[in-house]
Amino acid sequence: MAEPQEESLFEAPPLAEQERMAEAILFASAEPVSLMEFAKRMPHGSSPSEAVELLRRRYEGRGVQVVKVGQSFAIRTAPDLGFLMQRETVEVRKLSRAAIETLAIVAYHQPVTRAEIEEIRGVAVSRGTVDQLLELEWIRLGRRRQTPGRPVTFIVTEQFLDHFGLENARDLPGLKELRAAGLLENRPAPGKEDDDAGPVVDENQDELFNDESDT
Amino acid sequence: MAEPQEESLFEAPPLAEQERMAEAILFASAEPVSLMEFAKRMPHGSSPSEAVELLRRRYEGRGVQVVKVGQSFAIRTAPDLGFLMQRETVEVRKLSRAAIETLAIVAYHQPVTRAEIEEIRGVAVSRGTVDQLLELEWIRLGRRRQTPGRPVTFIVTEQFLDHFGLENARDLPGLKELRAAGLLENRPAPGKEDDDAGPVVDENQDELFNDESDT
Amino acid sequence: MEQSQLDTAQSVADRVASEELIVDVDGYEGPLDVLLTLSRTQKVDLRQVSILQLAEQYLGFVEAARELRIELAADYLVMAAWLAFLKSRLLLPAEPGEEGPSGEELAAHLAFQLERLQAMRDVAARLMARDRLGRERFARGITEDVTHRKVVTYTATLLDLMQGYARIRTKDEFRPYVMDREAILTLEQALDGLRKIIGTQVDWADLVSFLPLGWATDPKKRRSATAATFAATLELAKEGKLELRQEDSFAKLEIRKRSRDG
Repeated sequence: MAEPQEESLFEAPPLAEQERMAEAILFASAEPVSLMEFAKRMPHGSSPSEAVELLRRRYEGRGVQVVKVGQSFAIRTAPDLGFLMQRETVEVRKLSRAAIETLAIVAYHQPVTRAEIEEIRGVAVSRGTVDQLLELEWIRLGRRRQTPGRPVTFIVTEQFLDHFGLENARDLPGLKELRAAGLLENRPAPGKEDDDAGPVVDENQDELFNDESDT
Repeated sequence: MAEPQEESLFEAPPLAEQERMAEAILFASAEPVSLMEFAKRMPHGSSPSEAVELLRRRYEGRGVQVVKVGQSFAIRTAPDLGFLMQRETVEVRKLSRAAIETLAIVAYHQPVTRAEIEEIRGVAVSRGTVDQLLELEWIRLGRRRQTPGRPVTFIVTEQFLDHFGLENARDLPGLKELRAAGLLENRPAPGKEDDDAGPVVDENQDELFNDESDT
Repeated sequence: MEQSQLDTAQSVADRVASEELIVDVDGYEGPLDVLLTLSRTQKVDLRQVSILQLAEQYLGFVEAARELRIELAADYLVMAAWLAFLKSRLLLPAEPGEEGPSGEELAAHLAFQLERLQAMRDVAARLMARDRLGRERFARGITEDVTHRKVVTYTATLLDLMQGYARIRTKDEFRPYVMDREAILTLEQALDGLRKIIGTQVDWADLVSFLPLGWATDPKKRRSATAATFAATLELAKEGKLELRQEDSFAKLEIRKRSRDG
């Protein structure tokens, strides 16, 4: 857009001075500045468009740049330096119990449908839990199960194996090994608190475990 | 203060690039940025003081300037262009005469106790006056005076320096002349020498002003 | 004479000044401020100010305030008393052996205080006249905050995973689920199956031949089915529905329907 060059009785300041002015205005303004706004604020007879163009070129390759925002101009951080404006604090959080259990079920039973996960856990699996695991890229969608409704299945990913230092999901220890490692807590099921509190050694479980380890 | 140059396994970016980074950081902030803050945000092994110095020189004579404020740096518009910025002028609450005098006394006599301010002005300092200056963040509490009662002292802040365009407290206008004329001495009234008038020249004060100038 | 006219003019000016003082007394910042203002009427450098004259001016000011029934704050009166004392010290020669500082010392200190206050006012004015932020100098209008982007990464260890799984499976011993029963024949199932066919079995036959259809080939299923069927035969034997025999240890188990006459 051509700058309206009004005839003026007053001498406009030299262009270099106009550039300084444009620089100060751009710097201090709380909003992008339009050429009209520059014209209003700079001395009569100034040529804001020329001044801003000089400024724009001066800032080329610098840490900040003069950029056009709609019909206005603003000084902005050079795109490649955006990282300086962010201080990343990485917070490492433990995965929730629900997520861990869901992940474990996928790992041990893959490919597994949501319904199956719920059946195994005995509680509904929230969408958030599955989404979180998907986002972490620890599980992904497997093939659809060829049963009525063709439900999606979940399987663990390479990233999962990486994170847990496994070569493949089969390397996951079976129940017997878990118990040998003391990982099978004796936790009475709800409503059975009165039952014997001894370590859980259950024939069925042994069988179960063997089944698992054989597969 | 020498920039702590940590040995690093990482190659620091070239100085020109560091200058760009310092530029982006300075432009992004309305508040002065300390060298420590630069160091925290710039890549490991960078030399913020060198980068800022390069930048300061680059902006000499431009519409905005790199200024030193205490231990920090800031970009401010050149004072001669203030007239362009009428719009941005923030309505500053008018300071009372008492507040202005109290501020000057804190600046030139720091660290100074309330009793000393009252002695200089010959009148009680109202709580509101001190509160107003504290609220403006132009003064803050310094170390307690090691005299009976351990009174609190007041000193000026970096915001004060920034507001009045001072690099450090040593640059206060007329400071040298006042000192030469003995007008900054804490001269006890005759017959009151026995009182806890404190040392004639406060060690702390020298320290305070010199600290600024050494850096 | 010119000089006397000047003096008169001066005294008129002084009076006017002191009356202004009185009218404005609220606008003054304490007795030192009044003294400083009064000292200006002497039109000399503060270092040469006549403290005696100043004391008299101040006492006149207090007197005038009293006549006008203006209430002065206590510190104004304290200053008046002190100045009256100073005046007497300055006018009367010090008596030998007199204690305390001399009138000159006291006067010098007051002059110092006035000069110091004036100096503070001067530098305050210079300070306020500087190019100030938000008035002549401006900070960045569009700032970019350093965003503290909190990146939350979740972590879990293999141990967490295994404990989680163990937790579920420990729970499961009380709540069997179908999936894991795929390869398991329950005692009830074996009993049901056996009851249906044993009635027709009159000759000895190998136990293994009684395994349900589809349970004999898969080793996992076979093992479970064998165990369940064996348990079922014991149960039926107890009920007197069948009999079983084994020729030798580890020989095959044979069963048949128990004969009515048996």
